[in-house]
Formats: sequence, structure tokens, C-alpha cells
Amino acid sequence: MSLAEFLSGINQLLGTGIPMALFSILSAVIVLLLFAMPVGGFCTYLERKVAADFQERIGPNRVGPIGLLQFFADGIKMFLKEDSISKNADRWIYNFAPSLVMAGSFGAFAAVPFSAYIIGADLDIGVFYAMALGSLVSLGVLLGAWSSDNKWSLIGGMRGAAQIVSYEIPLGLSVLSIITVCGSMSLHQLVAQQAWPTPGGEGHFWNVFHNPFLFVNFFIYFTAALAECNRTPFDLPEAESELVSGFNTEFSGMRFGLYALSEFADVILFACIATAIFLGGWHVPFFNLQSLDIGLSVGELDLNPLVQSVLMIGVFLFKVSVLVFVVMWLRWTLPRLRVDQLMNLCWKYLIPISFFNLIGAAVWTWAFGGRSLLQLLGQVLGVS
Amino acid sequence: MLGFGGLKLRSRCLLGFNFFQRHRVVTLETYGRNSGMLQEFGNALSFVLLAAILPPLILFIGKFFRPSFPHEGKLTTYECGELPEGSAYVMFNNRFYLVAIVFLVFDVEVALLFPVLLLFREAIDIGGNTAAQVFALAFAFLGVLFIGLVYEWKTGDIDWVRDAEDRRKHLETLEKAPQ
Amino acid sequence: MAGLATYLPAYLIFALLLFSFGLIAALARRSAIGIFMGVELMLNGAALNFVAFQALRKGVIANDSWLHGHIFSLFIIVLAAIEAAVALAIVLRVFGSRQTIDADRADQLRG
Amino acid sequence: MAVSDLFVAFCFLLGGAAAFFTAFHPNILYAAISLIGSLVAVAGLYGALGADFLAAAQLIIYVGGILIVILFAVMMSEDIYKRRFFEGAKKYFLPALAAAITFAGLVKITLSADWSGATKPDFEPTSRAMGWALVGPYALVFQYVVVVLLSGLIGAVIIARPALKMKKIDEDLERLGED
Repeated sequence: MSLAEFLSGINQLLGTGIPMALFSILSAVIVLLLFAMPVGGFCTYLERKVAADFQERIGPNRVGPIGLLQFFADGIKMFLKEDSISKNADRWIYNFAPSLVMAGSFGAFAAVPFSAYIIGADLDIGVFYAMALGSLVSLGVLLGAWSSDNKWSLIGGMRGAAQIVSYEIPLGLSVLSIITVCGSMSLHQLVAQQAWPTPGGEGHFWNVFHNPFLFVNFFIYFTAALAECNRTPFDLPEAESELVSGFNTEFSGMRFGLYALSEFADVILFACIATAIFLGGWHVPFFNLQSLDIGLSVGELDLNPLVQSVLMIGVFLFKVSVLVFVVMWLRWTLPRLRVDQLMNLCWKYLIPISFFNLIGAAVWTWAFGGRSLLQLLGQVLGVS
Repeated sequence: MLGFGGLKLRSRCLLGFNFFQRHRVVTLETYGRNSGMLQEFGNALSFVLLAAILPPLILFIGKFFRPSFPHEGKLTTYECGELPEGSAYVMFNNRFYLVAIVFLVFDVEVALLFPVLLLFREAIDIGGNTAAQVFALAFAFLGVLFIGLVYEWKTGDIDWVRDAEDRRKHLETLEKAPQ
Repeated sequence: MAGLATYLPAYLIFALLLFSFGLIAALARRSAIGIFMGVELMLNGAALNFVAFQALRKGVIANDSWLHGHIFSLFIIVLAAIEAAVALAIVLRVFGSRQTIDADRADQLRG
Repeated sequence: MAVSDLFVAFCFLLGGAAAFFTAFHPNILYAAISLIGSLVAVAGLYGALGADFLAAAQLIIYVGGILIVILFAVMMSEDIYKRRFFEGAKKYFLPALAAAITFAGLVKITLSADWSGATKPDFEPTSRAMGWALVGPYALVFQYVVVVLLSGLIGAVIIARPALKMKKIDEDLERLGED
């Protein structure tokens, strides 16, 4: 059930005849403008705070109570800075590239299942749709770098495109192993199957612990996702020390802000998708949130699903923030890889390992009829 | 209908009653039999369009607030302060092309495997030898392309810059060679 | 305009349009990549034709429940990808030896 | 006027204009960029026709794979980029004439047929049905395609190998190899 349907429920309640299409645009506005962009901006502040904490300094604390409004100040500053486009840059493509990158990274938020009742678009091809939009980002990076007519940005753009492109394969293979185990592509069902295994229920707990092959594939997915967002240790395309600022050397003012924002949205997007397909979305161990019944009701509407939904969103966002924290943590601990190490890691290590994990996951599902390690233990001990 | 895969969840509206179910069937009947999926496409499309419109919108609105003093120095591309000579559209390392070729073939492989492996779980529940057939087909597909990867590996095509061992051998021979 | 989305000839005419622009690009373009882009457009037109018939003419193609039209266009897309890989390899070699991929100038058969 | 009619009309316009520029634009790079427009329009039409898996596969393989390869090739041969030439109306005349004749003839034939029996697309999820088709009647074709994939991969790499030589190190090795 998608957010637009939920909103149209309100329309049904109030009896206004607003067409359904407006609600899908409203749901898009809500998820993108009220969740993705502010949280993306706030993460830039968080990143600087985390980095400061690692280096035992204080980090931004001037703007707002403890620097909380820092990202707001950054946004305004970038908005007001001059956007000088160099004279022999290719103006058309120069303006077209950021919208490709933005469409790629923000468009995929439609597939992210925040709770059982709230999902941007409950597509039957959810995970495949997110991968499809991921490939738009590599195109946008390549075009943005090419059109800004700068040697550094061109080399950075080529490296960025080659890196994003080649790390899409281990990403696809690890998602394939999830699909072999769970038998469905829509994120809503993938998460629904990861509930805590009750005797009658369908759940087989989190996919990470489903079988050892998926456990390893989670880390391959995480590494490939890091490379997709150009985060350390794979931030070769914008390697400050070598390429000035890689493919966004020529971008100034708000254009650079948009690229940085869509890069951070990519990090949050991959954290959301990793949580949804590996760490069991909104499911909590030992308890199934959907069976929670408080019986709170206003008039004849029972607010049970509302309370459940708020709890689910809370659990989901907690897991996402843990993953985003790990991404930030890696940024200040791991050194940067060379180009040949980067490519060797992908082609000689990640792809073969995810090949064998895929075969292993298929054999495991076949042998145990899709039951997870936890369910098998439960049967062995006769508990669950 | 879907065996295991079709886990039908009671999709209740958040406010606990089910009015809008009927509403959904009535208005969208005109287009497709059950165009719930079309409604989901509409949601996904509105996400993508909103995200695609955002950058030009923000940049256009910003145009009124942004200072604009085009100065000769500012408009040339950034080259650590020196004057840029030659255009940036220059040739570069041709290893990128090999990555593009091999990526294309493996990306197609991943995309083709999605529908087949989607059925694996359902084939197990159907029982009999359907699971064996699906497994054999999918992993024959995978195995043949793994041969391609091994071939690339052995002929050293995917080594980005001749692997370390070659280079070490190369440096040794350079030192021994009479200057 | 109403009901355009389920009006089959609209998709067929658009597929024809793509095909004819692809034909023009393939015949008139001088650079090898331009010719390749023309071929891509033609393939897209054909694939769209298959999908339109599969979706809008249930009786004729899909007498049984298999999605023949969709499978055909999936294989068209896959084979276009392989063709692109080989095309890039050839363009690399031609550019390596003649410093141009101008189809007119690269017509001698000498090595 | 359902929203989907509007969307389909928009896709027709976007796809047609983009295809026009791909054929006629003097500069190859802009032709490649406009190819993106027509591919995304065709992906949108697949969505409007209910083929959801195909729309995503088209985006992944065409826009994420083939166009990256085309852009790499265009960036390599950058001399064409600088020479902004229009290939001359003379060169475009014959192909345009031939294409216009075929287009007009075929459009007349399509419109002369009666399309009364058309049905509405039923928006069932197609990826599972395509999986069963790939495993069922098209199993042989599925394996045949993987052989074509492998041969394409190895062939492309063999063809491209001389062009991918790393000039510096290989010359040293060969030079030192002889004496």
C-alpha cells in the first residue's frame, strides 16, 4: 500500500474530490522534500561533527544551539554564491547533468519501505527499479564531468563512471542472492518475510542471518554501495589530494551543493535499501510489531495502525542511521584505494565471491526449503 | 495463485477503516483491469519527475539572488591558477574501454538472471523437478559467463596496470640491462 | 486524445517514427558511432512494436499465457547490448590505426 | 483524459523529438545525449503498457550500459566533437527520402487496418511471468543467448586487445625481451 493511497484515504475521509494523481505528487513531495533533502543536509552537519569527534575537536557549534542549524547556514550560503560557468563549458549538458544525477539518486526513494503502510511506490519490481535508477547516476556523473571542460574533472568523471559502473555488478549479484532466497522483488514483501519466525507466521528473521552466504553478501553489498556513492575508501573520483575535487571541480555555488546533496542522498538511499533487504526493515527481534494492539481509538477510528506505523518508522530509521554512521566512520579511518586496487578488488574479489555466494544461497534455499538458520535451530531445539 | 510468493497482507488504511478500497476500484476501472500497478507507476514517476525538476528549479530561482560578475579570470577553467592550455577533451587511459565492454556483458547477465531466480523459491514449493530445472538453467547461465570472467583474468585483461608481479619483473630487467 | 494509451496504432506509428529516424541516422551519419546510434533506434522501434502488440492485442499473440512479446523485446535489448560491446571494440581498433572513426575514410581493406 | 493518456502523449513527443536530433544533429555528442531522451521515452511507454520488468531492464541495459559505452567511444574520438559540421543536406537527402517513403507507406497500412478488437493492458506484475517463460518455452533461447554473450565478450576483448596495450611498459618488456 503506497503513501499516495494512504493520503487518498484522508481525501476519502474529508470527502474532497481531489484526483489520485495529486496524491502521488504530494507523497513524492513529502518523502523527497520533507525527508530526503533535510536529512541529507543534516547528515553533512553530522558528518562534520563525527569527524570532529574522531579527531578530538569540537566541530561546528556556532550556528544554532550546538551547531544544529549549520547545514541550514551552508545551504543558504551555497544558494547565494555565484555560479560561474566557464566560457567553453558545454552549457546544455552542464545544466542537464545535475538533474540526471538528482533523478537517479532521489528517484529511487520511491522504492524505500519506511513502514508496512508507508512506501513511496509499492512496485512489484522494487529492487530492480532502484538499480535501474542507480545507473542514471553514472551517466550524470560522466556528462557533468565531460561538459565542464576541465582536465581534472574529466579524469575524475571517467574514474567515477568506471567505478560506479563496475561496482554495479557485485551489487546486482548480492541483490540476486536475496531474491533467490526470498522469491520476490517488491521491497514490501521482502521486508514482510523478515519478521520474527512464529510457528504459524511466514517470517524467517533478518536476511543477514538467514544463511552464511547472505551474511557475506551483506558486506559485499555494503562495499559495492560505498563504491557507488564515491565514499571513502573508494572516493577516487573526487580525490582531493590528486584531482583537486574530481568531477565537481568546476561546479560552484548551488550546483556543487546539489551534487553534494545527491551524493549524500545516495548514501542514505543505499543505507535504506540495505536495511530493507538485509536487516529486516522495520522488524524487531522477538516481537512482531504488526501484532501490537493498543486499542487506542479516537471516535470510531482505531489508531492502532498509526501507532504501529510510527514505531516501525522509528525502528527503520534507527537501523538506517546506524549504517550511515558506519559510512561516516569509514570515511575518517580507511585510506583511499589506488585505481588498480579499486578495479582489482571489484573484478577479482567481489564478483567471484558474490558468484559463489549466489550459488551457495540457492543450494541452501533448495536444501532447507527456504527456512533460515534460526528456524532450523528452532526446530532442532523444538522451541519455535 | 502465487504459491508461497503471494503473501497477501491485509492492507488496511492507516486510520483503521477501509473506505478507500472501494474508491480505488471505481475511479481507475476506466484504464486497466486492476490498475493498482499503474497507480504505483504513477507514484514512482512523480518521484522521478520531481527529482529531475528540482535542480533546474533551484538554480533558476537562485539566479535572482546570486551575484553575477563574470570576470575573464573566473570564466577560465580552474588549473591551479595557471592559464589552461589545450582543451580538456584529450585522450586518456584506454583501460576504461575494457571495463565498459566487460561491464556491459555482465550487467546484461545480471538483468537476465533476475526473472529466472525470482521463481526459484516458488519452484521449490511447486516441488518435483521444476526447482532442479530452474537451478540448472540459471546456474548454467552463470557458469558459462564465469568462464568468460576466468578467461579475462587469465589473459590479464582486467588487470588495471599490468599486475604487480609483471612490473617487478620489468623493473628488475631494467636495472640489469646495461645502461 | 482520450484513450490514447490503449490505442494500439499510436504505439505502432511511434515505433515506425523511431525506426525511420534510426534508418536516416544509420544511412547518413558519417561517424561509426552515429551509425551505431541509428541501429539502436531501429532496434528500439522493433522492441516497442512487440510490447505494444503483447499488451494491447491479447487475442492475437498471447493465445496462451506466455508473454511472447515481452520476451522478444527483452532478447532484442540483450543482443543490442552485446552488439554495443563488439561495436566499441571495433571502433577502438579503427581509431587506434586510423585516428578517425569516419566511416567514409576507413573503407580501405588494408590492415 | 486519464493521466496515463497525458503521459503517453508526452512520451511520444519526447521520443520523437529526441530521435529527430539523434539523426540530424551535427554534433555527435548531442546526438548521443538525445538518444538518452528517446530511450527513456521508450522505457516510459513500456511502463504505460504494463511491462514493468522491461521498463527497468531497458533503463539498466540501455541507459546504464550501452549509452555509457557510446559516450566513452564519443569521448575517445573527440576530434569529431570539435569539428561541428553538418554532413550536408546532399548527404541527408537520399536517406531522408527513403525513410520518409517507408514511413508514409507503413503508416498508411497501419491506419487502413481495423483495430477494433484491442483490449486494455492488464496490469499484472510481469517479471514472474517472464521468468516462467524464460524457464519454460524459451529455455533453449535463454542458454543460446548466454553462449552469444560469452562469444561477444571474448570476441570484443580480443578485437580490442591491441588497442589496449599499455604503451610504456609493454614496449620496454618487448625491447628487453629480445636481447
